[in-house]
Amino acid sequence: MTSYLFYPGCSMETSAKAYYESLIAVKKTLGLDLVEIDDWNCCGATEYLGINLIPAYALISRNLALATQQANGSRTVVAPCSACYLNLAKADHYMLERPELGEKVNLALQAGNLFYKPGSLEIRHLLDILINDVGLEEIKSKVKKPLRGIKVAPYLGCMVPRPDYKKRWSDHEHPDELDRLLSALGAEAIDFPLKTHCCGGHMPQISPSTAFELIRRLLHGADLYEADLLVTVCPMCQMNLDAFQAETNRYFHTNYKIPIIFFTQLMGLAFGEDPKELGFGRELVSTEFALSRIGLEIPEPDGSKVQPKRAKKTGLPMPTMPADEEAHK
Amino acid sequence: MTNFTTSNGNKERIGVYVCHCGSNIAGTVNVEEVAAWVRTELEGLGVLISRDYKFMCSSLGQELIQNDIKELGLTRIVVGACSPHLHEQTFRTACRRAELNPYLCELVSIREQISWVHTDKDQATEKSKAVIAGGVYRVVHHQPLEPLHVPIHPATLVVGGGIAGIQAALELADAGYPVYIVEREPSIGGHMAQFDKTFPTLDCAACILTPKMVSVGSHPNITLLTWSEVRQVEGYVGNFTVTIQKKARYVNDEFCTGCAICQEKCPKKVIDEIYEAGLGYRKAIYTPFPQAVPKYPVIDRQNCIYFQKGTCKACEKFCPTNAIDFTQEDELVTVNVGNIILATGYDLFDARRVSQYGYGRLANVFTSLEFERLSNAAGPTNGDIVLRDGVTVPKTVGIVHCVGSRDRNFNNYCSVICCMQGLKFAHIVHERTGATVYNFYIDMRTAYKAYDEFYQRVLEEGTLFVRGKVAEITDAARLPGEEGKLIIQVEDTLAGKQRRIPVDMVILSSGLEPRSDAKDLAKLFGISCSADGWLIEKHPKLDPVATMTEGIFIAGSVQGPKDIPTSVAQGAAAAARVLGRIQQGEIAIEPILASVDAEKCSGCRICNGLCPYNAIVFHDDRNVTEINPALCQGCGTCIAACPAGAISGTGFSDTQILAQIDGLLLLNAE
Amino acid sequence: MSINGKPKFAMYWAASCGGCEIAVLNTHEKILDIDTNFEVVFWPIAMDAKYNDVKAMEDKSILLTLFNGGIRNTENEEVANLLRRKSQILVAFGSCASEGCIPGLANLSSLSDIFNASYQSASTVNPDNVAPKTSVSVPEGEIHIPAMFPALRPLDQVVSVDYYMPGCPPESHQISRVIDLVIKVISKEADLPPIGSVIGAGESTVCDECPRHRDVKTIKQFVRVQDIDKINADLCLLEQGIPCNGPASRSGCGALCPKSGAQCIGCYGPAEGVLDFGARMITALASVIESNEPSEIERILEGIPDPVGQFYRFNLANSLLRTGTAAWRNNASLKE
Amino acid sequence: MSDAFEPIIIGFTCNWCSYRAADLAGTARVKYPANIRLIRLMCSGRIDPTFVLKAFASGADGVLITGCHPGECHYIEQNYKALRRYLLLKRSLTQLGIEAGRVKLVWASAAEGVRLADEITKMVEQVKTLGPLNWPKWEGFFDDEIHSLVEIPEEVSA
Repeated sequence: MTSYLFYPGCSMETSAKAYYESLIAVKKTLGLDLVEIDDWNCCGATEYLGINLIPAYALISRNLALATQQANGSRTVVAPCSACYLNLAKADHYMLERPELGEKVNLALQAGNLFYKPGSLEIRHLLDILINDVGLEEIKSKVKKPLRGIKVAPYLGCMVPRPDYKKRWSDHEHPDELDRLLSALGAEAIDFPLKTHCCGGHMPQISPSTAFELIRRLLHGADLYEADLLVTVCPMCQMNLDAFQAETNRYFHTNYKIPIIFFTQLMGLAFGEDPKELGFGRELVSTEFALSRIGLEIPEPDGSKVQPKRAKKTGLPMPTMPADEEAHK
Repeated sequence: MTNFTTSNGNKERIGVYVCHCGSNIAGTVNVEEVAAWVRTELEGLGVLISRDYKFMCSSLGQELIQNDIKELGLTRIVVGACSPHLHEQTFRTACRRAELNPYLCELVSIREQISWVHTDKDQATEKSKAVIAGGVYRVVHHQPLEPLHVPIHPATLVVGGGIAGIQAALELADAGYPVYIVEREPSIGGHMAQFDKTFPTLDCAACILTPKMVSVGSHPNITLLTWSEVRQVEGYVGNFTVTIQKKARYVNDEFCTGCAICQEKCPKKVIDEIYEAGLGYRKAIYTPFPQAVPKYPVIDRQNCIYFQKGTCKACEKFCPTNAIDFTQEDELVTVNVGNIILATGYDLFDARRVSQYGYGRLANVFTSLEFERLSNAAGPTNGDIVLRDGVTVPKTVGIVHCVGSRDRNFNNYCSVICCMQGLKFAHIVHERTGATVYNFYIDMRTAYKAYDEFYQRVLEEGTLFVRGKVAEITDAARLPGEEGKLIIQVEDTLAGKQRRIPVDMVILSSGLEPRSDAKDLAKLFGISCSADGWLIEKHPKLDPVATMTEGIFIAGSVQGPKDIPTSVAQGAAAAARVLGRIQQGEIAIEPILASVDAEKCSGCRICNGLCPYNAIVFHDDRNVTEINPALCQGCGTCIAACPAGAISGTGFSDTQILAQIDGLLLLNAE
Repeated sequence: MSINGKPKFAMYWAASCGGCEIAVLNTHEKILDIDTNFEVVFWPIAMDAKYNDVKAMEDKSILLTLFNGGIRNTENEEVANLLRRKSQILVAFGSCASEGCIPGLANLSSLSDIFNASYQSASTVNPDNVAPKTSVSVPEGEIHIPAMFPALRPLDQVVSVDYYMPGCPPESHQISRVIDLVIKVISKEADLPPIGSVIGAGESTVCDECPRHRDVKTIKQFVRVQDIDKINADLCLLEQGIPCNGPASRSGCGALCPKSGAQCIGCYGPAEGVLDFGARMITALASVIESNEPSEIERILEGIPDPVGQFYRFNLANSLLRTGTAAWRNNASLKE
Repeated sequence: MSDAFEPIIIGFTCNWCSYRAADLAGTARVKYPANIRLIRLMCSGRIDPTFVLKAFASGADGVLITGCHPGECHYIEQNYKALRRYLLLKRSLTQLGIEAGRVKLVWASAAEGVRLADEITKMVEQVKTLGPLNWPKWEGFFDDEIHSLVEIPEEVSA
């Protein structure tokens, strides 16, 4: 039972309730002790750092200061939301790299007699903990209902793999962590080339047309590879792709219907939890049809859509990738 | 207090010469004042004559020294001039001509290390006095020495059977001297054997390479050790003893006729990662390519069914001359050679490291070596240029230059050959498929003979050149017409806009990298390699094929990225240097050696582990250490380490250095 | 020659601990040979002769003088000059006279530090803060005591020395051999070795006489003898990580310490022709450290917390530097 | 001569790289202070701590030890021994009161003339701040100064 300092972030209570509920369900099964940092505050999401640097970093590192005070033997702060994870990681990284910034922030924190020594905490995303600490073998052993039959587009978004200060992810453009998790759950992860492309972030408020184009590309990519649903690790990505899917369809006269859910919801399903407790139904684009496919044989594609040339077994051999080379050894 | 009377009781008779070097020295150092100061201040040491002269290295300058030696019976000479690396030999020869042992002469640098690097005239003059005083204090303790004459063994070892190694071996063998070639792969030929055409002449690589390979294979003076690796090198210039591991081929080369029936009958097919660059297959028993030299196949133990499961033996059954011999063992062969030429070539940059180009993930992204095999008539597709599915002929092809080169994330240097290679591919694709060809480059480097003309020709053939570094290659279609294609995202710096160019096939013109085991190779042969792994030449401009270690030469892309003509030229150059050595018959080595005084040595063995050349030997019976003068390279580490002060060294003895320190600090003694 | 025809013998002790005197006594019956062959004219510890008696002698009248102890104050220097004038053969007897030995370690401190430590520190009850003065007037008259030099010097830095006998103290079997030699010289059966040479010691270093087995050295750590629970009886101590000065210390003592499981600390001084003992040990130990990584080498070197104590315990005063900067940079006390 | 303190630095170079770097600095006319005086040895492994102690004892204010970069030694690995000796020697010197800044080890390849010149300039500046070491010339150090303070009383010298 390893325990972590848990930073939930605001969206877990509002727009990403499904993420929170499914995380609670999954947490029990995997034996993760997530001790919430008491009196944590908003992390400034993607906007505040762009508006006013020192107050933004002070706001963020207040959470880190609280976490160090409350250290329950663990030095790791877990953030499920990509934006919170990146902001916490940025605060820790730049306070260390630019001592004068660190001093100013700590000066601000003194008002609440708090202090944060940069580098004293490890800041990691939930997916990183599941893959590297819990481990795929452990997750696979907990799967009761393998999700055979559905094709899932794994979508990581841009904040988790980049800038990746501590070099935790396998690649900065095409990381395979989420793919491996999905196949551990029995689902088929499509080879989704846009897995780390931008979802628009806060663009829907500033310039909707730009946001719609970015969202259309992701939906088109998922639809092209016949994904039944798209799985994400970040409340902001989920909201953009789900909430603005209808408007994007109106804007481009398309009719994509791709459910956008959190990877923890799928994990809950695979662990045999009741969909109600996993936040299913909260999404705007219904997952009802997609979920019904779990367990069915995959029908032969009717070929209506243009199939991308997949490498058939015949023809010239593909070069082996480093991951497979390890498997060979 | 070091007293200055030397072994023969009276003072030495010293001549000091301060050179003007035109104005190079005299411009910043008051040479007359220095000469005068030496005459008065250092007279007590035995300085009889102290001159300053315009050009000491000129014949007149040398005659000055010779005459003084004869007339004044000088026993020591100190010259304040340029650098020992330049004219030490000149002044030593002058001394020898005047029957004074050349090692009793000391050249003190007052140009490179004073006049050229200091501006204040007074300081420069003061420092010149001090540095010459250091030289005089030192030279008093010099001992007459004779250079060691070491016979040169006429045989030569060439490591690496690529085009550079082949050229060197042929030059030496044709000159009548024995050559050993050691090649790691089953056949010589190196990377060039994999190519289809060569730029700029579009010669077929095999057509111009195989004749040289055949003459190597049949040359009476060349012993070919393929499927072998050097395990140990001992000795020094003129007398290297090299231990080579000949891996078992499991084919008896007396009986094998090279008919290749065994390769047909062998049931086990494996991807050929080396020769076919992972694009083609070979059998468990194989020769890399039909024109292999030597023609005898080898059995790859990891994949041979007999060696893995103990069954099959198809090759043995069908071999007409039963040349197959599963009982063969690896063999250690020792050869004695006088010189060694390293020509072990390069590794291709691993394009998988550039994840945004998608090699290894996107099927139709190929590397340059893969395309060489694709376009080669003896290749997996018999020369048909097709996509990864082995069927479809591409309509549009994108060729990306500078993959992994001129890139801070990977290799800073330019790999010299990727531009011309990219142009060659463009021509071949155009000629064979009529496809539209895009070349993405940042600078078109076509520097050598007939290279730029080739570039003009490829331009006129209608190749579309986009000047810009490719940002990403993706199969995520975004605009209509992009489905099912590879989209090349690039900023066209000439058109000044971002472009998304859909193509069917991408060829990555990857750069060259040092061999992954370059550092071990350098350690094995006792030479040094740069941080990233290219072997270091004696002088980048004036001595590119020699190394700092006497008797070891380098040729080809082991020294740095280069094209075939330069590799061939370097192969021949290295051979010429070796021939020069062999002709001399012997070589004079600087007599800088260490030796142990058996009386003083207590057998503490502190020094025993300090010599990388194994020159330090411990005699258990006499409890005393001894240094083998033949192996000692004169680094002096053991001299400095000996706790009992029992090891002394010629040329750089303790007394000489300590005296030099006194001399250097003389001026500040008052 | 003395009245009874026997050559004169003298022994004096300057800045030393007296151990050399006891070592002479330690030659057991050999002491009698001295008595039979020599007339002891001046030996402060053994007999009651005064400086004036020595001053009254003719120059060069003493055949053999064994002078132990370094020159620390003006009296030592005075007597050294006196005995040089009066003696034919002046032997720097023992490590103090030859290279400064333990008293020489005081060269690391300045006079003011030494006086503070002796007179003002907790080790002395000195309520009215008396400071040493070279002369003081008392009712009876003016009293003088010798002045301290800023640093201790071995004998040969003050007067010319004929022979050196290393060792702290010199081993008794070596003293006996020297005495026999001098006796033979008197009876013309042998002649003196060249002036300035070292007598009563070997040509090589302690390892030559050490019975322990030695192999190629690869040192991973330095430890103290007491940190090793079981010392290998016949393996070289250095190879067990114990910083032994044997390799650089002159032979002659018969490797007494290494034989009994303790590292050699170098009391027989440097080998023949060596300028700086410490430098030889620094390069010997450092060269065989098995690491090329600076931080790891530093960690291994932590095993030698006191380099000067380890490398210059006996010969700081005779090393190239001879002192620490503290010794002469602020020797204010001499000025007042 | 300006009265500002001009330190004397003794520099030990290795024949294969740092000496050639000094030559290269010359041919490239790269300027650096004249306070340093170089000694050429075959390898940094030849540097005996005795040389460094001798330099300080004979009047040097600083000593700069240079050699090939680790892994690039002409004799393969002898510069590592120079590194080991330097680290132990430095500890001994600091204990003898010689400031750490007076002795330094710098790696310079044959191509790094400019870098060597910078290192020399940095070393000279650093020793300037430390001021003169002026280790005593022991000959005569004890003669006059002491005697003048103490007159030898009659009865001792009679």
